Amino acid sequence: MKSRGATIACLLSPGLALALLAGCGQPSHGRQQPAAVPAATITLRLADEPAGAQPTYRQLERPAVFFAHPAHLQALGDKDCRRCHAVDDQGRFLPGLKQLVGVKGRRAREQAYHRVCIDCHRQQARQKGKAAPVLCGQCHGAPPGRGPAWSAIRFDLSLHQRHLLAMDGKCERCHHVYDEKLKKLVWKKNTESACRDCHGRYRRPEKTSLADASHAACVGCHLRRLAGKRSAGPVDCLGCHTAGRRAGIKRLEKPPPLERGQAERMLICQEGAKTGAVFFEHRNHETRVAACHQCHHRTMNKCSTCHRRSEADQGGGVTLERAYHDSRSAVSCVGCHRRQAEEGDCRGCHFRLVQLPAQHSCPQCHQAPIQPPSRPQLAGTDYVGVAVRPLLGPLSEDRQQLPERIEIKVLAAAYRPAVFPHLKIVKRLDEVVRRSSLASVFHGRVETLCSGCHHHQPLGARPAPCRSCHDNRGSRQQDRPSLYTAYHRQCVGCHQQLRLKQGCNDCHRPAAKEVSP
Amino acid sequence: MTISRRGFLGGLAAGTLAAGTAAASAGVKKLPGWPDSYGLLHDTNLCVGCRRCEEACKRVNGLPEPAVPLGDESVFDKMRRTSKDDYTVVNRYRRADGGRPAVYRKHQCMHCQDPCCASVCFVQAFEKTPQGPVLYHPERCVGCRYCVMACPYYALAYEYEQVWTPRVVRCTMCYPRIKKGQQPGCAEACPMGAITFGRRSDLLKLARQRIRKQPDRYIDHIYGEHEFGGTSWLTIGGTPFGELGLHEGAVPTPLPEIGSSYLSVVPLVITIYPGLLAGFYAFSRRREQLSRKETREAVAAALERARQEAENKLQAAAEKAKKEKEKAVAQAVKKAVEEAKKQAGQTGQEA
Amino acid sequence: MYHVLQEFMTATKGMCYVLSFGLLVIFVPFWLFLSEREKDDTSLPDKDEH
Amino acid sequence: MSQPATATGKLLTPFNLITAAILAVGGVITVLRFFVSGLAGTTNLTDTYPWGLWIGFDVMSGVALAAGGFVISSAVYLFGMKEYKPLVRPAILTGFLGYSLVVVGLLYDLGRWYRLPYPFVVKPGPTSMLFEVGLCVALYLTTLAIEFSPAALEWLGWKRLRQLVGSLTIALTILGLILSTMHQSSLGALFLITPTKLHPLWYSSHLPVHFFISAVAGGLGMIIIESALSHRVFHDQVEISGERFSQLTVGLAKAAAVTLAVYLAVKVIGIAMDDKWHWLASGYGGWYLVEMLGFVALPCFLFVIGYRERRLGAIRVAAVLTVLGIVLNRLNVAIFAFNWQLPAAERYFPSWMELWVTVSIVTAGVWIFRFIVKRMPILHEHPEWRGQH
Repeated sequence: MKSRGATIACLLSPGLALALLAGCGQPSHGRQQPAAVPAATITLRLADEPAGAQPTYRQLERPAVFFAHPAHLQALGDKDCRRCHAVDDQGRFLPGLKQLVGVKGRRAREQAYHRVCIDCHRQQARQKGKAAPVLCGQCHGAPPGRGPAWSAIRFDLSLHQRHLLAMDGKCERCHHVYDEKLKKLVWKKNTESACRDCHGRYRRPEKTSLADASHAACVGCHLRRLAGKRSAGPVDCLGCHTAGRRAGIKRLEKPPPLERGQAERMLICQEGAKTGAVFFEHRNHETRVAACHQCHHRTMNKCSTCHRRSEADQGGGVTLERAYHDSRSAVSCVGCHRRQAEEGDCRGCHFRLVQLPAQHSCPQCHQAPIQPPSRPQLAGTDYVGVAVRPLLGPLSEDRQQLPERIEIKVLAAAYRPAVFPHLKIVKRLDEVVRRSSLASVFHGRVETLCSGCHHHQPLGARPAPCRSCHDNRGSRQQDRPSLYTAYHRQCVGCHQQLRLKQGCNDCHRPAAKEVSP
Repeated sequence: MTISRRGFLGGLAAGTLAAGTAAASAGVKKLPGWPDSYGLLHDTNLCVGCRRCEEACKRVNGLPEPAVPLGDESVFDKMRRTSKDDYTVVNRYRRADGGRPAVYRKHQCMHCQDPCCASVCFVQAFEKTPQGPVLYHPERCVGCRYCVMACPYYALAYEYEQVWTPRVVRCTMCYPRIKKGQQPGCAEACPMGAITFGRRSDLLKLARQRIRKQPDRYIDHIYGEHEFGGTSWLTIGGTPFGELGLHEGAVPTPLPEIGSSYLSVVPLVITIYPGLLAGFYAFSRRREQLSRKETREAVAAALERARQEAENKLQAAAEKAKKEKEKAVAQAVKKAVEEAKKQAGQTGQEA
Repeated sequence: MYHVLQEFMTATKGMCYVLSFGLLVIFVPFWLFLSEREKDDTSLPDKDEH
Repeated sequence: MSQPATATGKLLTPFNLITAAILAVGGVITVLRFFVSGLAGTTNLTDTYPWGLWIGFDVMSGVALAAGGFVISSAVYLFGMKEYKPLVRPAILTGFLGYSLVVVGLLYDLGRWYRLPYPFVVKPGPTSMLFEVGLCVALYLTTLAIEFSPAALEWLGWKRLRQLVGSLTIALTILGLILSTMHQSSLGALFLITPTKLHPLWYSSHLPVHFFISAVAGGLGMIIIESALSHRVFHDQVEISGERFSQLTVGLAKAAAVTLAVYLAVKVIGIAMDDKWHWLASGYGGWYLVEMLGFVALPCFLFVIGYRERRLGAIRVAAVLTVLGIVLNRLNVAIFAFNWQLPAAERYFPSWMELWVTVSIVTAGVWIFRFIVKRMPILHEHPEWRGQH
């Protein structure tokens, strides 16, 4: 008997040790790159942690649980959200477990989670014999499962308009502000703002987080409408948070601009500015952006509310000048314009032009007098008096005198001269620019069409030949390519960006053989 | 000399410490590599996959024409590697999609700063020259192909079909041309200027300059500056290097150092084993001798005991014999006396 | 104390210490099991016999 | 001496015919390899897989399985386990033949085989692990030759020389142990430089230690198999009684069990050291577990059972499993887990000619072993030299 016991101990002990190690240790995939969490999987967090952070709470303890929502729906077999979730007296949907509503503090929430989850799992196991996890490692550290990737839903103009129509044009159904005196949420006309302007990423004592607020309002309303047998938006995770399902949401072709009492046109000018003020066609921009917060990134206020001429705190340290001109920002004027220039056919030239805005483009915006009129906001009539900015004029007759074709003979030894259809390309550029109003404005002078190739030269000057800078050797110190390289980079680079032909023989024809029979 | 004991000990400790740090600094010192060595910079943002470099490489090295002619896009359908006929290959790592053009990378021997091939060769057939290229000496190559095995970049190839004189073949960084003051063939041929030849230190500056100028288009990293101790071929671009078939996040330690740390144990084995094993031998021999001696003694003791016993037995027997003899004598005497008495009595009666 | 231990276990090398001691401990029953019957067995080769 | 008569008399046995056929085809392939079409015509080697079966099996497995020689001779001569003396000579012979055939296999693989001595005579490359392996193998082969020579000298009857070699035994044994420790580990160290190519489960900075310990286990397994076969095939040569022979086998089983247990433990440490647990859940992890459980843990268990219960059958099965496990391990490191990231199309599988050459080399080894055992005092002691070193 003793020997049998020893046998078993002997055989089991390594296995046991391994099992214990595997069970106790942090699962190793937790230490790797955090896996992509699918849309229907909710990362259960005990407190407000940055969403992008590694889902562990207190470095040394167990990783957060990835909660697979669809799996639970399937296991429970009913579609009643109220089994787990609560709806408050105003019909708002309260995201998260109903047993955890109002439970504060990490420890308390942790215990509540454990109690609710494990109790239910045990019950399931008892009643239906289903293998619901009850051990720590079965939930903590289990991979997030598979499914379509999560992405945020963008409440763009089209979606906004559809909701507005469904609400009979009543903004107050969604928009609200907190009235200090009345101690309640009220609607004030023309103060409507994006949810995120007030509801931040994290829960605060006086404000719910953006996620909680939007789920409460959106899902709650969708549920109510469904209950009333009316058309409603999605109530499940995937409906809003996967690109595939969102693509199925109906879109309005041309949503009208939103009315919030804003001026159609305005003059942007600053006290003591040294450059001309800017006439800004607000209405013109409204329909070209996805939503207001593409520019009004924090509040619906005007830029100068936060951004000041000096680096004030409220603008995040960004001065007003940079707020307009930072070419790397997604919300600045120049930044947005630059992004437009890197899309589509504009790429052919602009992928190489890294120093935007080009100097000659300043007056395209700054065209009003330096000393602005007293009222910064102009009525439509005032605006008429201001000089209309020049749009791209037609290619004039003398422009037609541009060389039609140029023969490039750099590789004369191996190839016949390459024919460069100069005029054809100029006409094509002209056509591309004319198609876009933005491009028409910034290419106000015809010469700007030339500077994509004839770079580093004063605008309008007769272009110097490439050879004058690009010699046969090039300069490594200045990173200036040789003529041979410069031609290829210029031509092939553009062709590459525009997906045009790039083969050697598309431009070059091999030199004729000496003797042909 | 009156040094307090404490002072003396303190001085000693300081001396040991100083010696310790000196030793440590000797152990962690690293040679910076050849200062003026040449290198090449490949800019994957500029490369358009025209394969002119392949063609030039073949021309310069006298290799057969490309198997797939230049301009035939189908060559990119599968990843190619260097071979005996291609010292360099251009692969496409990302197809053009949306507005983004395709991404290509030229592959060839990287000419490591501390080359694996050189460290693993048991006849030193590879040599890192001060000019940068890693050279191969076929005249002493035995053909074990450990170098091909060890190369982390899969850059070396072997002439398997050669029956008598197979060689390891790979990019030579056009060493003969460099010595003549020319550029390597590929750098000269590249129409896009995606390959730049120059001193490695200059190329690093150039690469940084490009990254600084266009931070949106370049990843702020020069592949080959530090990877596995650095390489003479440098790569920059806007695609994560892991996607370009390079070892993203590679350690800055040269791989040969793993081997050298292992080989440092070898002399220890040679020095420790004989003494240790001789000790074991002496121990087991001694044990054997002892047991043999014990056996001998035990045998002797047993013999002695046997002899003693025999003697005792003999003695006892002798004594017994003696006693019996005495007894017999006494009995005989007694008998004789009685007989005499009897006779005397008879005679007395008769008388 | 609990946290010190936890931190030790979380570190890979710390885990290795524990693991190697664990293996050492496992070796004891292994050895005992292996040589359990040696005592009552006389069929093993004797040392000084050749 | 009636051997010549029996040898010629039984020349046409099935065994002889089959092996002769194998060797004949092997000879043709040899000509092809060395003189006609080179490596390209005979092997499936590529630039990605410069090492194939001839290195993975003939060299790496061959060296590991020939480790029995040094294990047994050190046990007997250095650690005083005299009772195993009858196994020393067969083990040394196996080792000597094994290493000789390793060199033969290596010659097949080397591109310029005729330059084999170059590392020692032209330009030594001391930074190379392969140099270390080559040097040790060359020296160890010499050592084995001298260690083996008493048998030949006794057979030839050269008494003075035999006496001289006999007096060197201890020194030779120590030298053999040093050289074996070094090159068995260095074979593992060959792969230290390929962390990017070898699968993480097999790659470890402890590779040299893994190789050394597994070679000891493999050597023990090989001795058990080889002595069992010899006992059956050459029973007329064997001196010791069947009972005594089983006792020795059982003793070896204990050593093998402990060695395998240690090997398993060291492997577990290797996994833990670099935190590679999660790899076990992958496809390669399954293959790794097959190697570890099926060919290390299982034979270890069988050895334990065999030792406890005195079951020769279990011990022999365990020995076969151990040997297969070592071969599998070497092939995994050199071939299967090497370049594991590459697509299947670029993976290597040996050509039939490579396999045939390998089989021929093994066959040749068996032939030579048989030849020597039938003539020289290997399985029995020479009457004049009874009880000597």
